[in-house]
Amino acid sequence: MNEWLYVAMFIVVGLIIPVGAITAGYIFGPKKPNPVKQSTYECGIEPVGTAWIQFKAQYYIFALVFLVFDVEAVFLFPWAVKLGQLGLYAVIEGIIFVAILVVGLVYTWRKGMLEWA
Amino acid sequence: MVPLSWYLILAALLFSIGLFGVLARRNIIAILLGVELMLNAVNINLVSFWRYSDVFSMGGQVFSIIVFAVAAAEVSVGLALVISVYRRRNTVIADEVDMLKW
Amino acid sequence: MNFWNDPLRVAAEWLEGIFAGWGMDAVAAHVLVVFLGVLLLIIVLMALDVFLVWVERKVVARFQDRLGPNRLGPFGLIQPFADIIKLIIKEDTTPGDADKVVYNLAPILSMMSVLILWAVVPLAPVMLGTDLNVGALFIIAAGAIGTLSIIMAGWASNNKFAMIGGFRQVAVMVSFEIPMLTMLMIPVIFSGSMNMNVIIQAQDPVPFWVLSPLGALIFLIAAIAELGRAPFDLAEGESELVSGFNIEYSGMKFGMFYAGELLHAFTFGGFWAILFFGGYRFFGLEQVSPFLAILILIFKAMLGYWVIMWVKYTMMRIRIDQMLAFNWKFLTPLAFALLLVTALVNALLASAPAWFYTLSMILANLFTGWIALEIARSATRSERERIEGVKKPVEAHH
Amino acid sequence: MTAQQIIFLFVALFTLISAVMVVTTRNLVHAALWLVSTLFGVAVVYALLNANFIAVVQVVVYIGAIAILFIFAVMLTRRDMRDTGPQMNKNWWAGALVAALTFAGLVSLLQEWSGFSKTASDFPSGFDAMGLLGEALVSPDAYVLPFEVASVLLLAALVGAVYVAFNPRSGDSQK
Repeated sequence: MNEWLYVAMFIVVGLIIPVGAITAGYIFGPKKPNPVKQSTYECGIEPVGTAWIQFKAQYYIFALVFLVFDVEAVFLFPWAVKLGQLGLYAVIEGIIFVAILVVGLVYTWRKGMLEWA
Repeated sequence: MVPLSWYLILAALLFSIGLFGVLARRNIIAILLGVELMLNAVNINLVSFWRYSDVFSMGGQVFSIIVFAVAAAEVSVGLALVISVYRRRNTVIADEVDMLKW
Repeated sequence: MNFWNDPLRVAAEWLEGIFAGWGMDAVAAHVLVVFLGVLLLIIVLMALDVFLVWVERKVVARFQDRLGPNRLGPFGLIQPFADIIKLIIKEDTTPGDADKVVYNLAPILSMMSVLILWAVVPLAPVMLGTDLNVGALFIIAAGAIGTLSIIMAGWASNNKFAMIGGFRQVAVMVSFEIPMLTMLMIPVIFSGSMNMNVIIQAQDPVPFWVLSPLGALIFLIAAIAELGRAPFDLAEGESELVSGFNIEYSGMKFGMFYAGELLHAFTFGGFWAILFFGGYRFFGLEQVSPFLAILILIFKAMLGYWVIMWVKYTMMRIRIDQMLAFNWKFLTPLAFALLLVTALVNALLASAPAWFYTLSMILANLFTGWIALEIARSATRSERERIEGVKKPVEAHH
Repeated sequence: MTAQQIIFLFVALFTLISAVMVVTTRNLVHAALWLVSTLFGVAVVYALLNANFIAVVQVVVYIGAIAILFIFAVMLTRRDMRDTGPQMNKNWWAGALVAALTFAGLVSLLQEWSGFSKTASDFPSGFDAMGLLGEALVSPDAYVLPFEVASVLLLAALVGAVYVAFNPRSGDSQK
């Protein structure tokens, strides 16, 4: 429990410092808002519409592949910690585990989903 | 020390809120958000049972990691279905997805 | 046990004694002391951060054959303070169409995600910070919050450039997290623990960069991408995206992103040193005094930071499709191959003599890297022949 | 009340309020961000339970990957981010009723169980949760089969999702 106390303190102080800095900027900076200044920056051209529009589907694919391999790494971390004591059969289990997932990567690759088209 | 019952009640509340989200929301993505809450409630139960019974049997922790994998699979396929449906029907409202009716 | 051998404990006991003298509860006194210690560390870090602005500007100037800041104070050392005053008295504009709460939360979370990384950094043998048994994964967890802050900044600004920049940055960060996670497992395999201090102690005769040079290299590449620095700074893209996700931020909020980026780079220099170069260890010098150990760690982190800067100011920016192809088609498979080869050699030679084990590890690394480069070379050659083979008849028609 | 109990109540309140915001907020990006804060609260609950690995993994997987995927999916499925129309079903009250009944049923069921309010014992000295977890995941008489099956599950999810969402023949056919 004690170790998480440090982490909690880091989170608390890590929030206080930027909040304090931004508040200092808010106090000392001038505040003269006007509609032109507050309009969205678009290289000096009048902004057209909102930015909250539909996005490129390719980003989703990479987030998807990332999610799958992220979970895979989570499974491998306890395996890596104990690897020194477990011997060869644990290594073979790990190889099987990774090989199954690499099939997924190869499938995605072959389908042309890793291209930025 | 916090008794086990507190964790179980927290998990039950979280599960019920998630269930409400699944039943009441119209948007499919919002429904999936509710499912995530329910999976988290399950995980709280698994980990607290591990902590409050024999800590040397790691079943609770192992199964909560399996739940992470299940959640990842559920989200990736679920959201892929949503995107696929959106591309065909241009909607993300659950009631309007009735292609399987006939 | 005196102040010079174990300064933190002496100071903590002294302070707790004072607080207890004021009639404070023992637990509350402990919590307060921890809070003060963390506050002190973070204030020192922020002061270092100010100094890093100067270092960065000076180093980039030297790389580009300029002088850099040299007007304010000796060697321009006062310059960063002038920058800070400027940032504080600048007007803080918020776009009218922005999502105000999320917009203001993003720079705070960005800075916090960098600062909490220091919770797991062992500064000296007696200054462990947190002795967390999942320290290696904690780095990735903090990075997850950083990723989130970037997508929040990009989305909440309601600006097309910010949105595209944020999306690109998130794509880079999540993609390169996979090789980074995989390479984090290599020190874990060697030391048998995810605790940062145990990882440092396990590098007693042989630091891990000797055992796994390829692993250290892949970790550095992934760290540079995670930082969003050149050659992976396609989210910034001054010419096409005008600085990316933080385009709408001004004043101190922009300062938080900027300072966070510099401190993040320095921190990853430190993690590179801890995971592969023995952290605070330097031929037993760290046992002399904890202060010397901290100096060694800062020196090593500065070296790592210097390498990151060197790469930044030497390389060109690559395109997003090149970046993603490089990661998913080359670096990720290579990282997995290296992990499995390391695990295999580690298991096969567990009882071999140390020199043989070390030599085999080095050879296995070099061999894996060579095979990967050969495969990449033949693949690019056939790709080039395919493209040029298609091109030639088209040109002949003209 | 001990300090730990106060911390637990605070965290639980934070988690539950965020969870309620997830299911009631109109703006879906906000709902996803509230989900992040719920998940963070759950991570703190794991830390309170001394499950360090699960707590960190919660942040890595849920906040770092699943929440990002949700935000991407929200942005991919809207022509316009402003929400129009009702976000709730016509019979949302029935959902609320079912949820309340579920909660009441769960609590009444749990209350009859003898171990409902037991307290945890301290960890034995030298307890190495990470090592035990690693052993449990790969030793043949423990959980090696779930370990490998999880890999197959993830493979199926990846292949299925890539096929469903981005089959070139079916995509954009009815624009």
